[in-house]
Amino acid sequence: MLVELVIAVVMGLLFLGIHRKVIARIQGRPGPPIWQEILHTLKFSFKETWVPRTASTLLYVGIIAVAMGIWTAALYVVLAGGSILILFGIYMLHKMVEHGVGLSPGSPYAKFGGIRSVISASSEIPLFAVIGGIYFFTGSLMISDLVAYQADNGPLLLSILPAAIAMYLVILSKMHYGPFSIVEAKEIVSGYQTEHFGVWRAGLQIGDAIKTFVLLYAFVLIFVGQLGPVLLLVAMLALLVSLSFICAVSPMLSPYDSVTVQMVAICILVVWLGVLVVIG
Amino acid sequence: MEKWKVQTMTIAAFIVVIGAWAAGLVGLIGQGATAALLVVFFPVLCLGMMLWWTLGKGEDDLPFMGY
Amino acid sequence: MASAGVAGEPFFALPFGDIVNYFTPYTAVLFGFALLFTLICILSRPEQQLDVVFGTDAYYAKGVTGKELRFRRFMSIACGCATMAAMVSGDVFNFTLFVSMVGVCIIGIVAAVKSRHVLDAAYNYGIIAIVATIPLFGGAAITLATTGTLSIWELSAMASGMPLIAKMLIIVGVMGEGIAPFYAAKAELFRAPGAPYVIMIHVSSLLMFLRVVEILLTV
Amino acid sequence: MISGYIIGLIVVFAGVALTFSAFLKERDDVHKLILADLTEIAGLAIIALTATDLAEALIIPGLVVGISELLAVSEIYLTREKLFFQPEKLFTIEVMDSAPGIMGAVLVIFGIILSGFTGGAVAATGMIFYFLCKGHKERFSLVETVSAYAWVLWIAAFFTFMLAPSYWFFGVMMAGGAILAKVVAKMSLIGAMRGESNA
Repeated sequence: MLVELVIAVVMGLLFLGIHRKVIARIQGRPGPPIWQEILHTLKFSFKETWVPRTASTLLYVGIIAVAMGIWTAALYVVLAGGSILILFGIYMLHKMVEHGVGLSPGSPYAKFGGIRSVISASSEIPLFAVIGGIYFFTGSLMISDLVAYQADNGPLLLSILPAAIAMYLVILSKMHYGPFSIVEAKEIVSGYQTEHFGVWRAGLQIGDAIKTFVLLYAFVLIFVGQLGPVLLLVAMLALLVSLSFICAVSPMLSPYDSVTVQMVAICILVVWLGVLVVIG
Repeated sequence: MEKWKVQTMTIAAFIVVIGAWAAGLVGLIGQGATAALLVVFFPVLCLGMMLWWTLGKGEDDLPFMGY
Repeated sequence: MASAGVAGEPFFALPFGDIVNYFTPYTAVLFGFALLFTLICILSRPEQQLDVVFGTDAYYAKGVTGKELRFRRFMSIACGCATMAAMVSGDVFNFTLFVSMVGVCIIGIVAAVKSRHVLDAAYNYGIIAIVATIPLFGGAAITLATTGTLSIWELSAMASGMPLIAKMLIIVGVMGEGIAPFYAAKAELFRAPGAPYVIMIHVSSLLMFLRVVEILLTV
Repeated sequence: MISGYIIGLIVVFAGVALTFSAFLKERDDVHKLILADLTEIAGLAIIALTATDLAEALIIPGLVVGISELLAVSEIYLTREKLFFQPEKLFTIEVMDSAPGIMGAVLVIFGIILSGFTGGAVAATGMIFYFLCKGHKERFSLVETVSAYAWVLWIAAFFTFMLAPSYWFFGVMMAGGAILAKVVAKMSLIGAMRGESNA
């Protein structure tokens, strides 16, 4: 468990580095080396650190531990083949991390990031299309059951493509530099993370790393099935590169457009679910 | 928070994390218990390790208010 | 136990007659999260919100002090307790009651803020929250009338389970208490200073939503 | 039976639809609040349609939550509109000077005869009427004390049921009397609290 956790942190940071590298190459820049995010995290953890005078101290510090803790729990759920309902619950609880990080320091920029994270709540709704679709098809939400189901019936990716697309959208809306990442847009400095510097930012980076790893891993497990270590890594990398590609070629949407696009996606998914229920 | 408190907390968290992992490996405690302990103490350990060197270096200050 | 495929095997149950409060891994995670934020509300002092005086370099801090602080802390703790209760409740009607109680507490958390903007948003939210109690109670009552029980365990064991109309009513009610299309007013509530208390607003309604998904998949 | 239930549901939902259409037209905030309360009553009606003993037990918590939501929202309205001052005299009619004592007494006695929740509500109406006419200074601590003791009696009655079931009749009478006193005390406080310095 501990070994997997450390692997998840390192691999997640590496994935984030690859993400930046791919975006840079697509945009014709050299980009940072792929281990840059690991170096970042190390660098941040040696920086001068304090708590802003206006901050709500316990929340300011505690929310970092929450960020790492919930994704550690998510990693365990995926490894143990637990319920994807828990996994998605944790994904939505991550929203609270954004609010807490944004609202605790008292900075107006961070606060804007937090408020934007409230209005982008629509990015979570496709999850329920995923859950609904999977439950409808397989009759179970346990990852272990899903893996067994796919071993018998072939990958779910082909049979319930809309659900896969929905989950893909969900992961996309949490990637850095993506079209939906309005919570960390540059016009509000660094969004909700503006006032978390030094060690606090390093902690957020670790949480982010586990999050990236868990989401990619969960996508592969849920929609492709159990693979060997090498194939698994290849699948996760392919998924990541496709996400990076979308992030590289699409502009960041304005908050209003971002919500609108997600709403349209939700409507399409709801119609699909309705059709499923009617036909089934 | 004073330095010695953070350092004590870090060492305690380190012992718990390693202990939970080892106990989980040899089967003293269940998988769920290992996971629960790790979820609580791994973040403490991470923050504590990073704060080990840097704590108390800076004065607290107002947030960033623009360029 | 029919819900084992949804939220994992329950590992602790506390029966009161036919109504069983239970912890599955899923509800335990949600319960722990609510407990954590309630503790933060109890222990943390609120943040002071900094604001730039428009058009100048000056800035000022909006603090939360004295009576207002005590009231808001109390309301957010009450909100946390109601959330925790809703997380472990094994009874549809109790769940809807706690959901509407969370609605009351959310109004209470921002009621003491002296900002017309925030009060406006809170008023609109309150009206929606009151109206949302009809589908909530209606859903529970229709369940009772058609199946004769409100216990989630018994409903999940039944072949027919909860009627579809009741399910839809309950989900509409929970949405009205503050998620998805009705969150616009809540984004405005977030502009009030006093971080841990304000965050409780969203923690509670998010957890409600996560729980209702589990309930509706189970029954 | 089920068809009657469905007819009832249809009627209630038609009522809800009516209030919603009123909602769409209404612009005034206070009126919106009142309409919201009306819809709340429709919610209670749906519970009442179940028409079992359990439904009766469900209505009371529903009512309590509804009232507290209404109080919270109206409190926000008062803060927002800065309505902190009580009007001098709400309204005066002749009967309020001549008859409060006898009316109050009749209602309270009738309530005691009815006993239980219903009796509590009737008796409380008598109390409210009395307080409304005669003023209500310095009586809260007494009413609160009565309410608290009634609560203790009620709990004691429940313990009687659980520990000594053979004394059930004693328990029933104690619970009925206590709930009567409690409902009377609480309801007579509702209208009277606002604007007092010790409220």
